Amino acid sequence: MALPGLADALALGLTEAEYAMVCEQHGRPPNGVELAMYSLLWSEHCAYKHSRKLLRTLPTEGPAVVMGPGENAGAVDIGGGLVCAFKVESHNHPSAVEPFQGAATGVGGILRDIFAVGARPIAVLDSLRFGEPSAERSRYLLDGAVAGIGHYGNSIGVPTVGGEVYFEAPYGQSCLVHAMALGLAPRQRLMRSAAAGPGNALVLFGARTGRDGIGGASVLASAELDDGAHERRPSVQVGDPFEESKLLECSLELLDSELVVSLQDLGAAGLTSAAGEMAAKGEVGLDIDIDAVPLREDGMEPFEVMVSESQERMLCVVEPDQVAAVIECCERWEVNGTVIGAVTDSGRIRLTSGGETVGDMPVNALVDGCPLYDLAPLAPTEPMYAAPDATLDRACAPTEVLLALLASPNLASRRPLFEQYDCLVQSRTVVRPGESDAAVLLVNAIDGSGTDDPAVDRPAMAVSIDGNGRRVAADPYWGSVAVVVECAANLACVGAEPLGATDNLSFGNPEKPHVAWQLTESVRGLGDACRALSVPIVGGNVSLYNDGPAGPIYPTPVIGMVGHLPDARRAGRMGFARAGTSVALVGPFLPTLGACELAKLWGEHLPDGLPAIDLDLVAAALAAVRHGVRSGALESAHDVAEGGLAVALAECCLAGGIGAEVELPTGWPQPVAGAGRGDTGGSDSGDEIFRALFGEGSGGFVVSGSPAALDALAATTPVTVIGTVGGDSLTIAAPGGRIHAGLADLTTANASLKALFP
Amino acid sequence: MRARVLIRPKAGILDPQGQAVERALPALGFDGVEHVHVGRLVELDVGDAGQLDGMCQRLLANPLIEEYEVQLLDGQTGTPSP
Amino acid sequence: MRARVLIRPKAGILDPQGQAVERALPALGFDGVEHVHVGRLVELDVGDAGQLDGMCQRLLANPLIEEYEVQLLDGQTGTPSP
Amino acid sequence: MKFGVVQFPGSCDERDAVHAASLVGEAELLWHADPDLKGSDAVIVPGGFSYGDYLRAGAIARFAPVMESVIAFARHGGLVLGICNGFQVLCEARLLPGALLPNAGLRFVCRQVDLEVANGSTAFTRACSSGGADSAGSGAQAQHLSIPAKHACGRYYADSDTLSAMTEAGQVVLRYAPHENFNGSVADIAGVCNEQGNVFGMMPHPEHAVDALTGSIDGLAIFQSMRMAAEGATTAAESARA
Ligand SMILES: Nc1ncnc2c1ncn2[C@@H]1O[C@H](COP(=O)(O)OP(=O)(O)O)[C@@H](O)[C@H]1O
Ligand SMILES: [Mg+2]
Repeated sequence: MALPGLADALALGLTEAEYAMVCEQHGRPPNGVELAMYSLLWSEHCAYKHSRKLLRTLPTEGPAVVMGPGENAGAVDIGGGLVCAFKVESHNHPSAVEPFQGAATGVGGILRDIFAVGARPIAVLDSLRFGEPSAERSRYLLDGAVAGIGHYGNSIGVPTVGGEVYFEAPYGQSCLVHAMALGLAPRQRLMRSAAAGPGNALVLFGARTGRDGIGGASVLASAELDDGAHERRPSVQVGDPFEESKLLECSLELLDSELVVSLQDLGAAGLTSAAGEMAAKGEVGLDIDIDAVPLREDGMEPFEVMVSESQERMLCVVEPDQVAAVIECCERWEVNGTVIGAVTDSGRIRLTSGGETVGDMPVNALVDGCPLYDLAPLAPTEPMYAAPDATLDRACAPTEVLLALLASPNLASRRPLFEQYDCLVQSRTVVRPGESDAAVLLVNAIDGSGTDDPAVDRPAMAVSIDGNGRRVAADPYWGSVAVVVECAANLACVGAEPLGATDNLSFGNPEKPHVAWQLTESVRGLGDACRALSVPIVGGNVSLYNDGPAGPIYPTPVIGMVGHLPDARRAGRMGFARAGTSVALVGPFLPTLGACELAKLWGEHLPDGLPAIDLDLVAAALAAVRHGVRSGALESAHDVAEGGLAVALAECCLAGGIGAEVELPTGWPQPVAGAGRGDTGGSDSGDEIFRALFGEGSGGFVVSGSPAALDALAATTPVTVIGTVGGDSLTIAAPGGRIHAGLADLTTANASLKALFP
Repeated sequence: MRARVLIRPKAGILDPQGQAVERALPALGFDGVEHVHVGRLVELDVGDAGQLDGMCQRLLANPLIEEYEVQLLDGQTGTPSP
Repeated sequence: MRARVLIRPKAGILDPQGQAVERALPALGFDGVEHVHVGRLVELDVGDAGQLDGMCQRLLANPLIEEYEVQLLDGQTGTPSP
Repeated sequence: MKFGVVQFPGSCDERDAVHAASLVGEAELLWHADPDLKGSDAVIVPGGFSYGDYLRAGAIARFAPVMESVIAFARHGGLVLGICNGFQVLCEARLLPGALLPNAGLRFVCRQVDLEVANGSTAFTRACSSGGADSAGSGAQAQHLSIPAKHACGRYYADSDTLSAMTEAGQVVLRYAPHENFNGSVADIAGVCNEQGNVFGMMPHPEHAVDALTGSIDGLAIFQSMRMAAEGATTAAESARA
């Protein structure tokens, strides 16, 4: 093959300047294999060239943090000698092409990140964004993605315990599929990925390598092989959860037996990225014999082997006298294990094939040579997004509005989706999907800590994943703050104290000034909120260039937060529990109509900004609710989120299977200061009743309990007793309007998504 | 007219089912088996055979990862669906 | 020798996959489709074609719920299952 | 009393089964490639996706070396419980009549289901009425168990002759309560035993229902029943020997 040049580099996604830098750092123009590898490691996906500087501003330290960003997954200490590792990642582009396999391999990928650090995965969560379900394509993507997540998670025996789904027109052409996973490990099993020890062997184990995901690099194929071979370079990767389940057990057994020096999964950019990262982190070199890599297909070229994204593979570094034991462990699990190279002190990655050197690159240039770019943010002066189509008449009365909201795609019950996920395997799920705002998972004796004794405290983990692109689109800074607040609120509702968070940033093209502005403001908001609530970010992922023909997606930061509960027997539920208990609205909740779900149904434009959030007041409310739940004083707790107070009350009724009678006090809610900010089209006084019932904002909770318990909360956060649990209908009397609906009607309205899964 | 559609994983696409079967057969005493692929079989009565390709493209197969082959079974008709 | 095994649900056993396809087709504008059945297709290279029936009986099909048909892909046609 | 829990590549619920069984006796994993049952008094073939459920659920697992021993153990009257994938494996191995087909709705479904104990005198259900489960109703009525089910391939099928023979012989052990049969199983069947009554398969997961904190404890009765049966059998054998 002729030496590739600038044209090839451009075809592979490098810029002219980047290609020049590659040539300079490499010392000569790279050959085909080398160029393929540079182009991958210098891509946005691997090099984070448009986001790394921003990510550095996020808080990453905290008392519980054991491993921060930079490893395959972050980890926090949960006591008892155990750590919890977790991470969220997106698989947006593959899912838009083939939703089932895209989502399935997304789950497979995030699980590998968890067991690569030595943790046994205990839960998966998913966060999905599609266009409106009225479009056939959205339904197809939704159906495929949900089935794919279920297929992978169910088959591998990790429960899928939570998630979120939103439908918004800007995701119509670029859907988002995020998967989060968490796992537990005894602290001493925690593993890093830095290669070490020149002379040690490099062992590749797991599935054979095929031509998966080579698509983009196929410009490098040698001409004579290219006839017909193009067809054989599928861009769709097929997940094999069975292979991964063996890989998982094999990896953990290798770690338990202390047979490996370091471990790394193969994800995007396959062997190139895995080897590059391991070498760079360990400041060593690697010699790789490409011919040793077990192949699924004949006639693969060296560059194909190096860039293949075949799933279900891992790479580890092993001391020479342990190699036999490692291979034996692989055989026991019916997993291929092959020595493909060795660690060197050369600081270079050297590739051989057919007895010849086919690539030789300085690790520094390959992994860290890519320039990092500054963004050029510019706030837009015109609305970036079209107003949604109106689906609800403004003349509808409050009861009708409530039913319409409960039936709207963003608020309808997710049961038809999550019933396709095994949420129970591993027997640790205390709070199942639909029962509360966060999932609660027991830490059991089998994990090396905890207890199975029902009579004593049962420590548990709580986890939630959240994002609200529409609100972030309205105000990238405060919308992102609100995402962190909501996630923390969800943990508070089950009584958990946050230990750390992971974030995924899905945005449009960062080279566009308005997208750069969204990204910059959003990361600033995430950072400020995490600092204010003392939640360090220990890992995450960035997905840029999510643009459709109609423009960028809504800016979508997604936060996954993990917390700890000393005793799962006290885990909070959102459903009203007992007739006669009092209902209260708790926290510094000040609703507005801007960017709320009702405004969407009315077809309103997004407002230009959302009201500020007082994070100190929010933190006090979170602590009060958390304490109320943990102490057993509160019988239910639920945060006020999409759909506002009325929807939150309805959800408490539905989850508890019992009604409530509520009366909102006159004078509530207070007028919004600085009118216009965050409100829809000025303050039409006719809108006040809708603002009270359906307006949205951060920091509000609906709780139930005894009057004394509610009183006790009032010492640290605002508490307004608004009603009583009981009956089989929900009544909300408010100055200027009234809602009355039977539980059966609420249930029917809320079940509207069933129709999407015939 | 009775038609049969054979749907199989495209060449180069991972076929975990085929792999699993291939690995299982020797243990049952069946040796020398290779290149096992598992796919789907759809049999149906169509009024207009010209529609079959469209059906495969849009519903029966996933052209991104599967290839299909249509066979017309002259003279035969299907057994009724229960 | 290349062989193909067609495996289909036995007559009389509910075939929800076939029904789902039958229901979905009209919505895509394909009319007049009936008696749809969805089964499995296994294709493999065997050294000894005499082993195929045993493979089907023991592994590839479950004779309780499925019937199978073996086709040798050398111009020979298949043998229906018992 | 010792339970052996089979572990195939791709099993998922084997640790849960070990934990559940260990609440009523000893429990140990049995590796698929090793035919040694390690002196188990009862064998559990657990849930999950053995060999990925590729081809047909349970089709490949039934040929694992350990299964030859399990089959022999069953033929000699040993107690064998198959849960979900284990039920599928036992049907494929012909230790149980019938087969499990894809759910009528074609989707994987995970939900808590209400089961009726149709035969409460088997070796697997005799504790259901004796207060092991807190849902025990009045003596005359069918006992109910609240247990989670989660599968994509749980539609029980047997031809009508087999079915009437089974019903006659009391082999239909568990049924989905009215409106609970989400997978389309014939005659609402959720669990069946063989003619001899020593092999039992059920689609719902009793091993996930042994801790009030994670949902219910109704599944415990299945394991308690097995213990009672195993100990009864030992006692009978001992007295016969004496
Ligand atoms: N948005 C983010 N916030 C915090 N950390 C991030 C973010 N994006 C990426 N990271 C960190 O950067 C490192 C590289 O990420 P990535 O390339 O996605 O890893 P992997 O290939 O293992 O999935 C990881 O440690 C990841 O946690
Ligand atoms: Mg990784």
